[in-house]
Amino acid sequence: MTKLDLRVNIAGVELKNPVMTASGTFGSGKEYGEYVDLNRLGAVVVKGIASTPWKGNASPRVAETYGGMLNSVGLQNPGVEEFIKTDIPFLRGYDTKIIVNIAGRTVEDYCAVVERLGDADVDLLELNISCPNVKEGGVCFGTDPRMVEHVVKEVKKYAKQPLIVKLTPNVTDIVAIAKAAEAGGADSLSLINTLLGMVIDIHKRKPVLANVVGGFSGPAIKPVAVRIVYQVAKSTNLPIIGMGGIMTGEDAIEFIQAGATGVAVGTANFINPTATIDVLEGIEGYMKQYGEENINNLRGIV
Amino acid sequence: MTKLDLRVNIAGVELKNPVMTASGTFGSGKEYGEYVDLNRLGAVVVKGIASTPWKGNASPRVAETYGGMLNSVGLQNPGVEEFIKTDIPFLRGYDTKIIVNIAGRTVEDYCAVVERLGDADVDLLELNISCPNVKEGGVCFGTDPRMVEHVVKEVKKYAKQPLIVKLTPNVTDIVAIAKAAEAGGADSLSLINTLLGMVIDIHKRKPVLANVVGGFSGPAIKPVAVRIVYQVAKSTNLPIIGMGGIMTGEDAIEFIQAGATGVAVGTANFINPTATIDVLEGIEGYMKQYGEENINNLRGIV
Amino acid sequence: MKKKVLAKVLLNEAIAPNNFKMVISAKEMTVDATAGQFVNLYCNRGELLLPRPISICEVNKETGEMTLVYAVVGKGTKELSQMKKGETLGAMGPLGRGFEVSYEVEEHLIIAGGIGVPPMVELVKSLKGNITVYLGFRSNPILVEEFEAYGAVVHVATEDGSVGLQGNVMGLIKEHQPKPQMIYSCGPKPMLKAVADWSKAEDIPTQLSLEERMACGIGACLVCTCRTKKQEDTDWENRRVCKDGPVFWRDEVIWND
Amino acid sequence: MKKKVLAKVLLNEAIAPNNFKMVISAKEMTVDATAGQFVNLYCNRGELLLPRPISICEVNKETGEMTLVYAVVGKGTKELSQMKKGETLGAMGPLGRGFEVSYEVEEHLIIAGGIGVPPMVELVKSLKGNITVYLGFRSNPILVEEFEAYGAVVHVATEDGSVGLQGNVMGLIKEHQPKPQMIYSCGPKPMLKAVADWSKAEDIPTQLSLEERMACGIGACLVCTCRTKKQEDTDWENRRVCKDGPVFWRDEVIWND
Ligand SMILES: Cc1cc2nc3c(=O)[nH]c(=O)nc-3n(C[C@H](O)[C@H](O)[C@H](O)COP(=O)(O)OP(=O)(O)OC[C@H]3O[C@@H](n4cnc5c(N)ncnc54)[C@H](O)[C@@H]3O)c2cc1C
Ligand SMILES: Cc1cc2nc3c(=O)[nH]c(=O)nc-3n(C[C@H](O)[C@H](O)[C@H](O)COP(=O)(O)OP(=O)(O)OC[C@H]3O[C@@H](n4cnc5c(N)ncnc54)[C@H](O)[C@@H]3O)c2cc1C
Ligand SMILES: Cc1cc2nc3c(=O)[nH]c(=O)nc-3n(C[C@H](O)[C@H](O)[C@H](O)COP(=O)(O)O)c2cc1C
Ligand SMILES: Cc1cc2nc3c(=O)[nH]c(=O)nc-3n(C[C@H](O)[C@H](O)[C@H](O)COP(=O)(O)O)c2cc1C
Ligand code: FES
Ligand code: FES
Repeated sequence: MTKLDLRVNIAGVELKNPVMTASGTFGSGKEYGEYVDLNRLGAVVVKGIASTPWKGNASPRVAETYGGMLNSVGLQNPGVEEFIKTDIPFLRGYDTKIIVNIAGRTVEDYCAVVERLGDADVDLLELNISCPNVKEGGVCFGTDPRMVEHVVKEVKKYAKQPLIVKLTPNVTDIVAIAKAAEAGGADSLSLINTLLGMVIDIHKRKPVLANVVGGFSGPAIKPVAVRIVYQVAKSTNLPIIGMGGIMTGEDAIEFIQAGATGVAVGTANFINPTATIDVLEGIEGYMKQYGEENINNLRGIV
Repeated sequence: MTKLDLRVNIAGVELKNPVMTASGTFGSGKEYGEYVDLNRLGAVVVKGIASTPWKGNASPRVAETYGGMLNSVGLQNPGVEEFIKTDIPFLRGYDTKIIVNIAGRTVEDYCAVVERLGDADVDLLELNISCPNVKEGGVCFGTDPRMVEHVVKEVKKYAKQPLIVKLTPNVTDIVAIAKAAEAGGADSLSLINTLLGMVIDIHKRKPVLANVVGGFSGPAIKPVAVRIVYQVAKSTNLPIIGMGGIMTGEDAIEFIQAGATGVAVGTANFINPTATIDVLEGIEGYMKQYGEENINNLRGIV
Repeated sequence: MKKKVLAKVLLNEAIAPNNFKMVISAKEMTVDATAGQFVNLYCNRGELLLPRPISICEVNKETGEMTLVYAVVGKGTKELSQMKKGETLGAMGPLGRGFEVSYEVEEHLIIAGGIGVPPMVELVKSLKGNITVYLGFRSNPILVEEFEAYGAVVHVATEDGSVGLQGNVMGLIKEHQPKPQMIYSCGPKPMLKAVADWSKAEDIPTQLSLEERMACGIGACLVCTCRTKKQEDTDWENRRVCKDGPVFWRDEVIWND
Repeated sequence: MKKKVLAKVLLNEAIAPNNFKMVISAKEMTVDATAGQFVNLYCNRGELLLPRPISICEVNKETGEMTLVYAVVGKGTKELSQMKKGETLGAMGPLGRGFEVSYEVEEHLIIAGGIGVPPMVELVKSLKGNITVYLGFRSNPILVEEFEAYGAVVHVATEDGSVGLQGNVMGLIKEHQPKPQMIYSCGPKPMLKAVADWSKAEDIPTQLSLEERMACGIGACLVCTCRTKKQEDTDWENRRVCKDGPVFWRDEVIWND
């Protein structure tokens, strides 16, 4: 059998394979770099970066759930300057693409980060619009099509790299949101960010998370994520990075068959530090089993 | 220690304890009646009943997921006449409350069932507004506050029994929907119906469900359900029946502490046919452990 | 009250590649068990919630033992295959409507394929008269000796021709031209359909055991339905494979794909 | 490359009500291990995903064995307590920053409470000089003989007065009026806070081992942070208990509840 071709193209950027890290679960790669060869990853998606350092929420910031977890990190990050100084040089030491996840509390915040990254050596930008919009009473940017189109359009004005927009699943009509992002000029979509959940410690009679509610991730949420990738793939033309509960190569294949071009591994890293590589090898195993030579032939075949 | 008091009041109807069955998971009680003493349940919530018999969707109608399941039964039911003839007499043989879950494709459908049940010997009605509204292009009744207020208001005109409205979690702003139901005249809310999910069989390269997407239930979804019960309890005055992934008494206590008056056990029945009784005994165990004599004192204390 | 029980594993061993025989001890489950019924087996893993329906292969009401034969096809059956003697697993049954057994019938024909073969062992034990069994497999036959031990005449077909006739059960029918009074069949859908078409043409009463994905297993959730019709009806209805079946009369079944 | 390994359980037994000692064999994990570091243990249940951080109680680099002592407080530790000799479990480590050990210090005081006691055993083994250990328990003391065997002078307090002083470690401090050069402490937050207040008043350098809920355990996910400050700073920052700790200097820690 000839060599497997796992290359995928996200908005003009070619990745050696579809496997990436999900933002916020992999730091900027340094820590997991002690457990996996970062050269083997299609891309490293770094934690959310804001224009200035953010301290994030109080602890506890994590709660375990049945087959999943909640987090309320609150986008703690060292700010874009520190990121440019420390993390880009580190990652450029590896043969992998760099995708910068961007956090903001206002449209201006987002634009500031994107502008600052204009001459930085990174490959793609991922706009996390699950953040609360402080100017609109804290309602999440990603829940209103008009707000989505507006923020994407503004950010695009400053973006020198292709722009991935990462959507929240906590909406009535994900297709309307995806189309709004497309209309705003998004080059690609990341699906999905975390669901909104809560866990109560019935013995202490209070929420486990200091922040009360948190973002729900892990294998428990996979059916929601697959459904959203499928719906959006059928109704927009943008390349999709699929995520939400990917633990194995088979899970990744499920997202690809649903319509995803790339796949990101998040919570699974915490359970298995080599999850990214195991997912990659699982994808290869599936392709060999069915004699598929090109990963792109599996995309959206459902 | 004095006797535990587990009685709860849902919209004027007193239940001997808060434990009910989740609609659609317990038939009309006949089958599980061979495994559990129905006299011990606070109420039996029967499967969704429509004005005429519905055949439901094609099979396969079930898919297993990590810590949960999808179903696409599509509200198969024998219609309200058959229900009145067969199921009410059966259930009235037991000392438990009867709650009738109501399905419809139009506002008129719902009203017809409710009107027909006017002189039937049932205790409460549960309006399932997760059904697609055929007159509005199939968009789910429960996803738009105006539609919710309208359908509840219309149905209330015919309702002789108190009306519980059961909400879908697949919305951007559950509080707005809950308030709309309250404004329409709902006497109580059931939270939550299933999430929307999908599973692909990567070997057959097609969705597992004949219907492609299905309703996602089971312990995997509990953090979403608890979050919704908590949010709605903080923002409306209606008694809430909480459900979504309840497997044990501790899970039920979590919903009660989040603000639920009653709790319903669904998917857990499939894994453990005595789940309802085990949940009841688990609640009693918790109360004994902490010397709580009245279940109502635990409600909403988070 | 009926209940889910903890059954003890007495034996669990491979009888062919990927095929396992498990013997469990669970007196309550054997009392009313009849051929064609099934049991629910529960996996000991938190992420695999739903029960796995497995047909009763043999039941011994005196010892309270039940034999189950299963193929490893996914996570749940893999988990089952790793259980060891002495361990316990959750189980519930017997469930469903089994084969109808009439002592007036003297010539029986059993036609089974693949993992539809196991329930036919208990069926052979409960029938009186002359029993012929046609078995189809992809490759490695299972349970042939059991059928013979209980007095049936067995013919085997394998797709790769490694044992018996090369081909499938329809080939056996062609070869032997049987004229039974009653047919019992279990196996993959295309096989059932072919058997049904042939037996209808021959006008022989036929019982078919169907398979569908399940949740409750006891008739409460309606996820396991198949399309059926009453003998004379024009309209059809969705009936529960777990409760109204798994065994249906041929003329009840509507083949919709 | 570092990695998660499959560790073999050599021993797993109750040493007090609800308290278990587990000895695992996992050579790779012992090589660099130091006192105050921890390991991640993974439960063999699909619904319990996150690792359980457990302190290293003792490590034997020659045999590749590691001793862990844990209390059963929830589902994960319950699962761990049911593991049997010979079984394997996923484990990763050593993780985090342990206690700083200086050979210039001659008078050491270790103050630990409850399930904060285990990591102090390995600490005693790695210190030189005179070591005094104050241990507080609700009721049943654990590991006292181990401390004594490694040459420490041990004083015990129990809340119910069943063993040693009735009260807590602060009572032991009051009674003995210690004047050490270095303090090491691990245990419940109120205890740590009390120790910190006292040692600050006495101006004795103090290392505290903190606890926080974790996910990755290696510093990548930022869920395990605690508020800290740099010696002279007015502002504070959230630092990772799993990577920057679990051991911090007293003056780094900000007590925010
Ligand atoms: C009435 C009945 C009797 C059966 N008797 C036998 C038997 O005696 N021996 C045997 O090997 N198999 C039998 N089967 C099929 C057996 O139930 C499935 O092979 C098994 O459930 C697969 O589980 P899994 O976890 O390995 O597969 P997975 O694909 O991982 O299972 C995922 C889900 O799909 C369900 N599922 C998958 N395949 C089937 C199937 N073919 N039929 C029903 N549900 C399925 C599972 O129960 C589970 O809920 C029977 C099925 C039915 C309905
Ligand atoms: C650095 C460190 C070292 C530790 N060393 C020990 C030790 O040597 N012996 C010992 O008995 N315990 C120790 N603990 C506490 C131990 O990690 C928890 O008791 C254990 O994780 C509880 O798991 P569970 O599943 O039984 O409880 P559950 O409450 O069911 O766990 C649910 C989730 O919360 C987390 N969690 C619950 N309690 C704690 C806690 N106190 N600290 C951190 N996470 C928690 C669990 O890891 C899990 O993710 C240590 C904790 C840390 C952070
Ligand atoms: C601890 C943690 C932190 C996260 N931080 C971010 C973030 O900074 N930006 C972002 O867009 N998504 C963030 N996410 C969401 C993930 O990138 C991913 O979308 C989600 O977890 C679903 O994938 P998973 O189930 O594989 O984890 C975070 C998730 C976790 C668990
Ligand atoms: C097989 C199945 C059928 C259902 N049918 C109905 C129904 O007819 N009407 C309704 O309101 N909810 C229906 N539901 C939703 C449940 O009542 C419940 O809201 C949901 O399953 C969440 O609870 P659980 O996680 O405990 O199952 C059904 C759920 C399942 C699993
Ligand atoms: S599986 Fe529930 S009705 Fe058949
Ligand atoms: S647990 Fe992930 S950073 Fe500490």
